[in-house]
Amino acid sequence: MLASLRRNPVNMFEKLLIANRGEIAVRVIRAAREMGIPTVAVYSDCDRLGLHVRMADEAYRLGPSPSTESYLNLERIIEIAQSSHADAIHPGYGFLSENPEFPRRCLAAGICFVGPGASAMQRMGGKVEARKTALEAKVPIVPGTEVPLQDEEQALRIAHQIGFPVLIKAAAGGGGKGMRYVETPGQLSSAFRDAQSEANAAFGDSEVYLEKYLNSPRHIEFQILADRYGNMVHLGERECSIQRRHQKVVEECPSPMMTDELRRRMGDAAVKVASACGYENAGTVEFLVDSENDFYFLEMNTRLQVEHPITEMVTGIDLVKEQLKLAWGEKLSFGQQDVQWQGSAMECRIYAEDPQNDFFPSPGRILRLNSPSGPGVRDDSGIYEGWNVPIYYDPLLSKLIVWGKDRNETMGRMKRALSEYQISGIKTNLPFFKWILAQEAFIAGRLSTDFIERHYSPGDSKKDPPVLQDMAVMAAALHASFQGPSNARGTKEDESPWKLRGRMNGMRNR
Amino acid sequence: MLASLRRNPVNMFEKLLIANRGEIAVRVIRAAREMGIPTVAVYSDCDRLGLHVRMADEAYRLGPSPSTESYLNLERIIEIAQSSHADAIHPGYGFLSENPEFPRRCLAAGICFVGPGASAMQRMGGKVEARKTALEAKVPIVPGTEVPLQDEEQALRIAHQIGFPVLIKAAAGGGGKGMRYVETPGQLSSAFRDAQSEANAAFGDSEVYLEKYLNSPRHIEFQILADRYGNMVHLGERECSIQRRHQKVVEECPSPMMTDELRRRMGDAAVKVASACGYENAGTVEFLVDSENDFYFLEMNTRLQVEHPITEMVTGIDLVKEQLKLAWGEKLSFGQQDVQWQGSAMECRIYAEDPQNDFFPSPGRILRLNSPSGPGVRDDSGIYEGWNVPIYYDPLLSKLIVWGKDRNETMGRMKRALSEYQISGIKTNLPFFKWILAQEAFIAGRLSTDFIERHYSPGDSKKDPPVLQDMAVMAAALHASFQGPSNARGTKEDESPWKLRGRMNGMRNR
Amino acid sequence: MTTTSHFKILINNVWESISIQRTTNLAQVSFRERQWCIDFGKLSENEFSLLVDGRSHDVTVHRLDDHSHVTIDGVGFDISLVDPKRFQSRLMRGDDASGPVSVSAPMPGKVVRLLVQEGDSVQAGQGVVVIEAMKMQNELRSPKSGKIEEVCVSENQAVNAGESLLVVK
Amino acid sequence: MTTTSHFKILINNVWESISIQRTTNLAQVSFRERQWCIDFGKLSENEFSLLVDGRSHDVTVHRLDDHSHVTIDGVGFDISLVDPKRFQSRLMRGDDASGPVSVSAPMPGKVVRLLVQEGDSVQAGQGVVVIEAMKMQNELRSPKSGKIEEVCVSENQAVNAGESLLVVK
Repeated sequence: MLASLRRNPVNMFEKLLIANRGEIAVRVIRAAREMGIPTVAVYSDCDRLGLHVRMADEAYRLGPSPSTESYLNLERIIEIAQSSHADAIHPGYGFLSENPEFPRRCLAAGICFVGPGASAMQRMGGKVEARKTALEAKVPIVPGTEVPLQDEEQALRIAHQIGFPVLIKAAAGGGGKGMRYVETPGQLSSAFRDAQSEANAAFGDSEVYLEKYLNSPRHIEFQILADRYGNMVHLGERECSIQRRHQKVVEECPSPMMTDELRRRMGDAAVKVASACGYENAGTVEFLVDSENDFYFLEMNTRLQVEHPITEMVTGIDLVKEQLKLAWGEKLSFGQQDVQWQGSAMECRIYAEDPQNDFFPSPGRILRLNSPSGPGVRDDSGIYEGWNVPIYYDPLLSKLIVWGKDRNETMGRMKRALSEYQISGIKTNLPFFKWILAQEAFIAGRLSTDFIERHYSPGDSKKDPPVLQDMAVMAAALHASFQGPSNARGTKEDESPWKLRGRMNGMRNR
Repeated sequence: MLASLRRNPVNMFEKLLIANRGEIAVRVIRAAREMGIPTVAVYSDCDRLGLHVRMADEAYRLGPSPSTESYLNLERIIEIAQSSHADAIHPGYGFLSENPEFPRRCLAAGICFVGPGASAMQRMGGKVEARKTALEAKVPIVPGTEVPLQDEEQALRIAHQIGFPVLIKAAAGGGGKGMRYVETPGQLSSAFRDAQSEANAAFGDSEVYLEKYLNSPRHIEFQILADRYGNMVHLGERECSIQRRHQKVVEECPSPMMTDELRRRMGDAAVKVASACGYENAGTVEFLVDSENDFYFLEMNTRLQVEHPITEMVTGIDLVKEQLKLAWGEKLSFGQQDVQWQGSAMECRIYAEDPQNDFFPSPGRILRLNSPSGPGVRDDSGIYEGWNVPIYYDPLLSKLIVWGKDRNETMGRMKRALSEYQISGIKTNLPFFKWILAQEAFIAGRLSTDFIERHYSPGDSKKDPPVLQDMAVMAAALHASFQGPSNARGTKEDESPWKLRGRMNGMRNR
Repeated sequence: MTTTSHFKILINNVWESISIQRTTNLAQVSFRERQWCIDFGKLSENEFSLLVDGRSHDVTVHRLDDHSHVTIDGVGFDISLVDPKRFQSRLMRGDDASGPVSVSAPMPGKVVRLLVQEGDSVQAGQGVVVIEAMKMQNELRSPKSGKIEEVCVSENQAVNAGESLLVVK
Repeated sequence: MTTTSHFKILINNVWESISIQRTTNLAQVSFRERQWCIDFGKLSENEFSLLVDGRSHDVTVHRLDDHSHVTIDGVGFDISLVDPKRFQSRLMRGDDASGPVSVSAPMPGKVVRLLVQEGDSVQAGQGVVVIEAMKMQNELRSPKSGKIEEVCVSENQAVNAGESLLVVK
């Protein structure tokens, strides 16, 4: 098969450009390489030595480091695709991935965009219109506005109608950016302005809308796959209730609350919503589920999700390869009844951030990296030892994904894998995951989107066993005994992160 | 569940000692850690900084580096288990794992041995007696001697009876050690002596026997699991036909030649052989399969196999955890009808050896290590960057295992993973695997134990694309341009492997 | 060859003494009226494998001046460690936090919103300024209770890493 | 800042010239009557990321004296590279393999069997001695055709790394 593939190259793309960076660019390169498709990376100045540049077959410069001048520069990306003879572009997630102009420009340039068409993207990508589409498809939605908010007064009026607390959300949003929780009328004004400004910075679009805030809901989403011939399947749910700053940090499937019957109903609803706009390729329909197990359409993400690997682990389906085959024009090679779920999977998103200091970002050089491996462990990483995590982008370093035959094995394996993961030089949220996995509520599967707010306080991820502290003290002395007097040393590489730490003291509240 | 496990520690071992080193010790530590069992590592002098020592909860010195004074020192191992209060010992593979004295001494010391009982081990571990057992269980065996050989004359006589070519094999053997291929009567004498000497060095037992050499057979083995209550299942086959120096280097499952019907028949035969000796815990029954798909019992390995992970990948069953549960006295938690096989898995054994020079071992310091990861990739490794591969033991560095939904995806993924694997400072057989995966016969699944002898010549794994050579030359110049004059440098770490290389020139035949 | 070293270590605001006598793979440590015997191996300049009473610990140490950051079995510790000579001069210099303290930008970014004005009273831990960096808005807090002595920046201003944003007295 | 260097490189038994003019991230290389422009980044002392005409290559280089071992995209190359000064002295010294060559032990082990005796004629590549190391028996071969001038060891003898086992003339 492989040999014949090579002899008959016309049955797949000749070259794929990945319009993204970090772990997702690496993920797409891996899928393409496994299919024998050469890859083109693009990079900003600070990403010249990024892992995706090192791993791709070709790499071309986009521009300066700020994303507006690089990964958001659509013209430049199309230009590079053309000059490098790439006949397809994968957008990854974030950046331009949900901008309908992207598929439109690709179409005009004769390049295949690996994702939905512009019209479906426009309709589902705009959160407000997506809510309308869901309503029309008779899928319940969270109460709120069906049009973008004009101004603060309108926001306040509607908030009073549907009742506090409410959420203000970016119409173009995703990933928790441009989202604000408003508990009382007095908080609305500043939240409205912050959300607008963050939305503008993240998506170049300051439109926001308003939704009722459900009390301790679960976030449960469904992966769908659709070909251009009207065939569509769902690949089951992912529960993403564990969030900090409205951004997912732990995801798992199956959801501990799911039943076969509810999965069938929610899966049907997801397919209905996606069908309503003629959706094609991979997408995700997000729902909130309340304590009565009633579900509400939240939004649709018209691209690959960060957390797609857990679905891959339980279904055995490589979603990126499916995306490429669907974009090439292949028919879905399986039907809904062929989709089987085996065991349980969980993902932890490893961020460069300080869990003891409000998850504040912590960029800098990675001095030492030990990644976990072994049975059931997958590390989708965008970093390497020596890499300097830049300040310009989302601080996601890698995704640690594990599979187990049931949730109990998965949790034990995740704890084991976390204990093997070592990243030094920058702060990460690794200790935070160890804390989560020790919580009774988490172990029992009692999850909700306010789990962290309800259960976590900054000191929690830092409980030092006293004997370990003694060991640490002795290790420090042992290390010092190998050096000269303490003022005679300090290499350049050592300095940068620690100086930064020093400067951050003003922000600490230990 | 986890929480209740913690509250009720009496339902599993209190502490597990692993009487082994390298990747398999790490593998067992991982399983134990996932189950919440504290671990004890043991080490020889050159393994003080071994990965298994670093990863275990506790670690104790066995003795000097030679295995006879460390990993084969049964008394010392029992002593450490007792003083560290370990209530179970996992033997791994190799070393003492198939020595019936080991379970016997454990029993006497009140420690649980994670493996079969001494009598089953004795009966199946001795290759000659195992053949008798198989015959009694009405399972066909390869023609040959049913008693150990007395001397060369007897060997020659029997070889003439069953016809050349023949194999001389260590009665206590395994892993290709103490095995010699004899094509003509003239070769028999030196092969007989070499096999005896190697058997003695490897197993402390110089007994050898003789088997007819089948022409281009496949090596297909079945994994079995048995509890102490008479329940036994097989977990399907592994094809291990790709061998160099009679040692497996690539394994996969399912076998490309397997049918459901043959799997059922061979699986039944495997269970019959193991039942015949009252086998308990995990074991493997090996067969040779000839071109007519007739199969012959070869031997039984009364321990965990190196290649066990591929079975784990397709069944979802963690074999080490099952071993621990069975040793604890649990009943098998599933029956034969519950065993399902999903997709395809393949393993490459990464050795410190030179594929261009007869697979000659290449110990030394690992200067740079980049391990592959991402979808479907598992790396069971015993090394890390900076580790000095010792000269005293088997040169296995790690096992690269991949899973795919079918053999085609598995091969594409393996090639991708191999392209990511970088080990510098020592020679490895990584280029050799790239060669194997490019062979038409391999891609077509036409495997046999003489595959490498038939298809491989040393230059094959070293085809340099000319443009890459130009790049390499320019890279060398670029690197040199950052240094002073060429005689002014050379760090200590750089030196050792390269000096060694220099000395090896006398052995090269390029 | 045996090397002997003495250090002062700050634990719960008390300076304690630690002395260490070592060869290349064994160390005798006196600390808190206890003797420890450590079997150690150097993995690299900043990494050690320790065996203490049979327990295995993997340790990474990064040191800058008097500050050592130790990661042991994945848990991080910040340790103040000085040699006795520097300890003397440090005691004489006197390190305390009663003077004005500035809140500075941890990385390049933009001031999104000022939450306080000059002259305001603040509590330790109270949010004082919101900056945007790495595509996230982050609230910086006052390191101590006191009065805002100076606000050095205005809203929407771009700031560099380390730049002083405001001063609390 | 621009640095210029010149080297001689041995390719297929011919010494060729290579010159390289570089800044900290761009190099102009003249080699085999071609000009190459390399966009490079240093990952560490011995590792580079290269972009040449858009193609991305990851390279590791370890150098000892005139010998550089280069791994590029996972493929290894042994390259002889000298600067012009050393090249002169090397030419004058004359390096050839017509004299006696010894077969030495690549690592500590035990001589299992001698396959030749003093005075035997051997072909290049012919097995001459079997040693056991890392639990495997390994046959060492003659590096050239000639006569066995000397056998320095006997069967069952333990040998150290680098120890001469026999000499072929």
